[in-house]
Parts: sequence; structure tokens; C-alpha cells
Amino acid sequence: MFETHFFTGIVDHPIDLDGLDQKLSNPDVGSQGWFYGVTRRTTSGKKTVSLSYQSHRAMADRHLRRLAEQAAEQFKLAGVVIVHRLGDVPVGEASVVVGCSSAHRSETFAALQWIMDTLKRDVPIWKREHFEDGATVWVHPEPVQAQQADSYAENQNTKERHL
Amino acid sequence: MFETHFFTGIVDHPIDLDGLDQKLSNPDVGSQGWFYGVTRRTTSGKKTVSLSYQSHRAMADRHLRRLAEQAAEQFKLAGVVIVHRLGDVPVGEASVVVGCSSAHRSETFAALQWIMDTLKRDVPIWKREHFEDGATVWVHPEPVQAQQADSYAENQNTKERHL
Amino acid sequence: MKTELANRRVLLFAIARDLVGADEVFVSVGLEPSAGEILLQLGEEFPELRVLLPTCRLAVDCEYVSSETLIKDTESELALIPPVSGG
Amino acid sequence: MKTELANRRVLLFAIARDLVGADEVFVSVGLEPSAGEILLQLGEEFPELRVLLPTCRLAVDCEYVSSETLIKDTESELALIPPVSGG
Repeated sequence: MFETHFFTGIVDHPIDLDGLDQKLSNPDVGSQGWFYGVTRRTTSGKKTVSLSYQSHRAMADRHLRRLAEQAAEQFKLAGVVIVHRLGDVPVGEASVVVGCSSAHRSETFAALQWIMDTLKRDVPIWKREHFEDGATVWVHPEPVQAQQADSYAENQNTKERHL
Repeated sequence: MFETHFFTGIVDHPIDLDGLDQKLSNPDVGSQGWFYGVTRRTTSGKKTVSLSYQSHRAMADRHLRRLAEQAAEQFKLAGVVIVHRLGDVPVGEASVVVGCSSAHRSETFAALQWIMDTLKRDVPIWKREHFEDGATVWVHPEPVQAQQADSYAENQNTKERHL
Repeated sequence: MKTELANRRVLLFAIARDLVGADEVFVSVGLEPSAGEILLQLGEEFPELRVLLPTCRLAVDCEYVSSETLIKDTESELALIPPVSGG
Repeated sequence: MKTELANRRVLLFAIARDLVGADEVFVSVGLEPSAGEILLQLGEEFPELRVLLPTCRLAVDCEYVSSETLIKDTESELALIPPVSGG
């Protein structure tokens, strides 16, 4: 028997790190890993004041939950925590916290990385950077996979042939 | 300029997780990762009550410090925390806590894994398992590398040839 | 033969929302459009989205779909998802 | 020619300590022994360590050394390090 404890969610307030710690407590599990993504002050020379996050909330909620479930199955986790904050996240505060626990550390580490990579690729959350000089910019995301980018272009070509 | 904050040590009491959290706070760093090694209740069917740790303390202290310095250089870390607890560590409590912060998460994850792997191979700390039935056993460590195991055997051969 | 058309609502987010200046738009498409047709029609009706669209995915009822997927349920929620940048 | 001998103290830890029943032992070796000679002599004088020694390393003043390393300083601290199991 293998029971997994899940805790995922989107929040509009500072993430309560101490409270989350409790979610992974499990006397049968030896290895616990955490990742915090934190707003940092400087990005390529410009001073950042805060990041603000927007999401398709229902979809993001569902995808965080699914991420946790897939990670638990793939990496045999006993516990998974994924929490993402929305709205303004000032410098030094966490926008995302991921925690995993498992019997062995290799699975804990692999799961943390897989969750962060997949979250950054698929969960509908967007980040806007607010600079000290008042400028704001939607953060340029990871390069979109060719396959995804093609679907619009393909349709345009198809349409043009049909004209 | 690149400044790194180190915090390493051996302690004889429960590890203060909240306190350690502060050690990695840095407004210029976006990525923070933690690993906790926790005593677990069950090992291959037998119920564990606690693990107790012994060390060559001066040597372990020095090697933890060096581990942190090497990791900081190799993975461009802004902060490194490594704390190991000695003596009895009851089920559910942490025996080791490692924390790393860096600009990017790939470095944070790589550093955490490297530190744990190297710590388990080289830092002179030993773990004894105490079972519910009163039995105790020195935990069989990771397989010793052939090179290390050879040095005694080689010397014996040399000696025998000299007899 | 006359093609029956319907207005479908599409939710916008992040940079797409800023480009159009609205958090939802309506596009005029056939009764069972494919996701690709929705994306194309967004480009037709909102030229300001064209540079972005090649990088976007469409989500139907909170799930990503491929461009061939047909949207049969007129109640389905459609969302234009620009490249995400959470974390 | 007579070889001059000296007693060198070696610290024991964990299972080595349990096997011998002491947290340090003395072995009789030459004046500038190699680490390998220390290990060999431990096996000679403490047969209960023999099964363990092939997996052990010697540390001199808190640093691991190879078996050829000569121990020149008579004040150096010697420690027998069985396979470690921290974490």
C-alpha cells in the first residue's frame, strides 16, 4: 500500500512556509526536498521592485493538482506540495514553493526538478516584472516548442491554399 | 563580485529549521533549495526507534565547511547551509539539512545533489540504527569504492612478498 | 450553401489581454470549429494578436487541445494561452 | 641493523571502536611510517579489525591520505575511518 499526501493551490497572499513544512511530515519517509522561487532584485542590470503574477486560475489549479499526482506516481512520492502565489510578489518573497518527500533522495531531487520544469512549461501562470524606474514588462518565457508554434502557422498556410 | 554566505556545522540538538531559513535570505537570489534527511520509522520491515550519529567531529566540521566552499565555487551559489546532527535522532526528526541558493534553479538542484552525494561518501559521520526490539546495528554504508578498498589489500600483498 | 456562424467567447490573459485591451473577445466561427480555426479567426479579427498567436495554445475547458481538435460543445470555455512564465 | 620503533596512537570510530572496545589504540611502527603500514599494523595487533580494514581509510590531521603517504610529524593525529554513513 502506498498513500500519498497532496497539497496544491494558488494563493493571493504570502506563502506560509512554516505551515507547508507540516504537510510533508511523515515518520515513514526519510527524504524531504523543497524548492522556493523567490523574486530577486536585479535582472540583467535593472532593479526589480516586484513581480506580479496572473493566471487562468481554474486551469492553473487543475494543472497543479495533476502535476502533483503525476509526480507522485512517477517518482513514488509520499507527499507533494505545490503552491503558487498570484498578484504582487515583492523582492525576497516566494512566488512558488514545491516540496516532495520520498524514501530516497534521488527520487526527491528528480521530482522537484520535473515539477518545476513542467510547471514552467504548462501551468497557465504569467509573470510581469515591475522595475524601479516604473517600467513593467511581461517576462519573456522559455522558448516555445516548435510543435506548438507551428500550429498557428500551419493553419494559416492551409487557409492560404484554400483561398 | 560574487559574495557567498556559508553556514555549516555539527550540532548535538534538534536542527532549527526556521532559523536556517534566514541564512539563505538574499534579495539578489531567485532560487532556493533545501534537502532534509529525516529518520524514518521502518527499514526493510523492522521498526526503527531512532538513529544515532557519531563523528570524528573536528574532521567532520572541516569537511562540511570545505564541501560548502567547493559547492559554492562549482555551482555559483550565493548561499550554502550544511548542518548535521549527532547523537540520537528520533523518528521524524532531521539528521541533516542542506540548503543552497543561486540565480537559477538548475544550479541549486545540482548543488544539493552533489553536496549530499559527497557528504555521504567523505564526511566522517556514522549512523547506528536502534530498532524497537532493542537491537542496534551500524548502518551498512554505501559500497566503498574499489580504489579505497584496495589500499589495505595491496599493502598486505606487498608485505607478503617481502616476508 | 450558407455556412452557419456563431460567436464564440475566448478568454485572454497576460500579454494577449494587454494587446487587445480586454479580458475576453468574441470571434465568429462555424458551429463546430477546430481549435486551429479559433486561433486563425482571432488573428483575422484582432490583428494586434497576430505576432503572438504562433506561440499560443488554445485551452478548451481548462485543457490544452491540438489545432485539429473540434469544439463541439457550445458551452465549452475557450482560453487563449500565451507562453506561460510561472515559477 | 636495528629498526627504531615508536608507538603511534590511532583514533577509532563507529564499528571499529566497537570491535576493539576502545576509542583509541596504539600500534608499534617505524619512525616515519606510511599510512599503509599503520593500517597493516592495526591488523597485526588487532585481528578483530582485519575484516573491516580493507574498507577503511586513514586520516592524518583530519585529512584522508593515500596508503603511500609518509607520516613524518610524530604529533600528527591518526584516525581510522571506516566507511562513513552520515546523512
